[in-house]
Amino acid sequence: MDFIISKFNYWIYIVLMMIGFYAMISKSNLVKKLVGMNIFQTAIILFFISIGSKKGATIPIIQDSHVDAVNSALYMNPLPHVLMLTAIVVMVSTFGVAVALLIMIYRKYKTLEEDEILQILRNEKWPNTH
Amino acid sequence: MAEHSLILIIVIPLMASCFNILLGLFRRGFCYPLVIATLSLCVILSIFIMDGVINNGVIHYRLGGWAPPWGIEYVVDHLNAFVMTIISFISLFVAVYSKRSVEAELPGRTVYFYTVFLLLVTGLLGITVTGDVFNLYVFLEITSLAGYALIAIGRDKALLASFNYLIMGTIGACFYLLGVGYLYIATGSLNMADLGRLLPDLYHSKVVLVAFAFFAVGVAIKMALFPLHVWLPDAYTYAPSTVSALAASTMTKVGVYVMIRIMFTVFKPNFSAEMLPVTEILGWVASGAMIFGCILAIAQTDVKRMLSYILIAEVGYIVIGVSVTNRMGFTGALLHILFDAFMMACLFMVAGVVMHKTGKTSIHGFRQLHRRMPITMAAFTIAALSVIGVPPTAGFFSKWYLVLGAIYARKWIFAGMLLLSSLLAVVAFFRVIENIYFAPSCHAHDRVGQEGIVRDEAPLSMLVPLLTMAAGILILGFFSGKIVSAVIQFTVPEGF
Amino acid sequence: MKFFALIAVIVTGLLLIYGTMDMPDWGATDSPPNTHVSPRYIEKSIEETATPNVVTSLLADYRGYDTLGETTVIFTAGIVCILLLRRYR
Amino acid sequence: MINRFENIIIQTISRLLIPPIQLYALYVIAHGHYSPGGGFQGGCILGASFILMVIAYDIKETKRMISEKINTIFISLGVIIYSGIGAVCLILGADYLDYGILNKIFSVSPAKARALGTFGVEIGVGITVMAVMVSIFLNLVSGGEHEEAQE
Repeated sequence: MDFIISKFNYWIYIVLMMIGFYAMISKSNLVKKLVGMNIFQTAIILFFISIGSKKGATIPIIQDSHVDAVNSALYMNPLPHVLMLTAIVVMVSTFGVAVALLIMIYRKYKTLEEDEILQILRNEKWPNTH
Repeated sequence: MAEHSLILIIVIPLMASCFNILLGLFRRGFCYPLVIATLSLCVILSIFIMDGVINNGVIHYRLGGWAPPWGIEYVVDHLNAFVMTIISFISLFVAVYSKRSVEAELPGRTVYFYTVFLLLVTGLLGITVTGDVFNLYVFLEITSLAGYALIAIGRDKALLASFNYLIMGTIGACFYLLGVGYLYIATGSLNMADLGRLLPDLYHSKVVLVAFAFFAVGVAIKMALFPLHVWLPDAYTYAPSTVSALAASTMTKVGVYVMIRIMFTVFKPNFSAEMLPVTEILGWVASGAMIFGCILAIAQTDVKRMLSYILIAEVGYIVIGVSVTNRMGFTGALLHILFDAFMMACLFMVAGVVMHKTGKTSIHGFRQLHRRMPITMAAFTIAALSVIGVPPTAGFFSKWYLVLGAIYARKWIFAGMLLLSSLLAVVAFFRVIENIYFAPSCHAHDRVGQEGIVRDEAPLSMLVPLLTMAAGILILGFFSGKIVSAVIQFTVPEGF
Repeated sequence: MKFFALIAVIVTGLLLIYGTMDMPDWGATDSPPNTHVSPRYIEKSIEETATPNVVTSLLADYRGYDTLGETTVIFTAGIVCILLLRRYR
Repeated sequence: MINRFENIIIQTISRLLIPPIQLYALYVIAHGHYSPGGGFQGGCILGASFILMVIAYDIKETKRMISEKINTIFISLGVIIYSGIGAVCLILGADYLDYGILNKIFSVSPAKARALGTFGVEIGVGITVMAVMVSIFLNLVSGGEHEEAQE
């Protein structure tokens, strides 16, 4: 029980991540896949941010800037925050490109269900071969 | 100055892509010369770096002037320099080749195409130079985003293929990022050399084991290793021919490079080889890839699709060389990275030429093409023979090392698989070669056309890179001893 | 297909949970990430970069090259959207 | 695809709101050294103000203010500023992105020069992020159709 409570942040991120992962690989609607991807990536952000937390610490903005020796135990670990700022931008960019692709797909096939698109492709293929 | 060329090789294509788009707003014609000039500069810089590494050993470069565990560090040893040189060479020749095919396949979008093309090269070079695991992720994403877009502008199913690649690629990149996070929580560092120093004490930690598993799966998706290759055939079949040539010859190789880096620099060889049965699993997966890729290649009717499956098999060859963990096998794997880049570029370029001239790439479209384009088809034959492993061509030499490596490791079954897969490749390629040279034109209207067949060779801007690749395949094999003694013998990890 | 997806998800989840067993507790002050590299950023940020916000100094200075990569990623995304979506005659 | 619709309430409120939003965005970029903020966040807010303009008015109106060409220039300008600052450091004789060397230009202490370099970089990031947000949004909303009308 102690194992679950003291490490609850990891459990939460794993559950979230598996929801997203399942949506990504099993849904046939392309938008649902994309939503799954977003949940998946957000779970990773949650994981990284929770690495950086320290009990009794505050956000890493140094308040008394005239003090020479800053006590690092008073401030949270800034490195995961920075990594995640970069990762968020990467994820936003991926999402933008994916949405652009989806719009192109919709423009071409008039549907976003993967099986319907495959059906359309199959129907296109037969007349060509005969 | 030699240190600064490390950063210049990344920043010059990056800034060139920015200027490219500004230039493209006013004069479209300037983009192609700018791309060629930039990539030529990259080639010169990469040769310069290679020279520096061979003469003075490993080059370190501190970005922002911060010492390694705190700032980002560039580390270039023989392995980096080798892969970097391959990438810059291939991308220069593919760029030269691209002129006519881009104009034909993507009218009106050349400016944006070349911008994204340069960004793709930036990302690939960035992956090879960096010595920081998170920085590698950032450049991996630049490469992937550019790759998705370049594949999506292809024909037919390209959009759906690109979307599937995006989903798979994001899973791969996120698994890689999770691996980074797990290593970070275990050690608190992101620098590869620092991780390599800290990790041996933690090899029994469950966190590190899981991190390694996620690294392996993520990178395997990116390099299309056998069970996770599903995105590759569609994506490379329907992509524009320039993109297929560049992506097939460099992107998978960079994936293999990342795998080698993670397995032997971040983790040490004794972890990858002894603590977990990683190399054993990799060997079996890779032999599966070889057999499976070649068998499926036989079943295809589209030449580009067939080449994609051959590419999956080629990734298997390289990985098997890494997995036997001895000097011979590793040498063979690295030689195969070099030769396979040339072979795949050559084969996909030929497919692009045929696409450009006839408008289709089905196997029947190759029928009697040796009358129309004898030089192109000769290049195709040379590359095909090299993939099969016929002696005077380059492919023979790397396969020789690979088989020797498997035999030294007493993995007879892997050696057998290598030979079997070569036999299957013979079948796959012979179908095409038969169509090119020997197949009679079966339809009546073809026979009418046969009298009137005239030489209709590819344009010079396509022919020159094509022939350079073919000449490289013929010549490089004879220099393999020299390449091994100058570069590759220093890349072999300690303990092999 | 859905069944295999479920299996894959469960296997991945179990692997991740297996990994968390050796991880430091939430908010532990003595975990490696909080002791190995990061303290220097907090202690030296003002002295070396004159920036009280450590995240900013880390983002743009200590690891500024990552941010250049990040900017390149978003630049790529912008160009890619134009490349894909713009209609050409 | 978003057609012009006359709604006086929305248009008036957004006309009142957009300048403070843009001012706040600039504040977030500039004050990133002392409080949460920085180039990406500020750029997003700045981009959001233009997106609000598109929603409240229409695309043509917005394109009069920030045309496709200008937007493309802004996209690459940010990256050029960023990598250019790095290149300036290189030319002055330090490593790439080593802003400490900028004290040769600004005559301040190296630490202060680093802060200035950080600020310049944040401006570059902000410009690129703003332009990319607007560009992606315009392209997604209009489906790329506006280009035909322009050329």
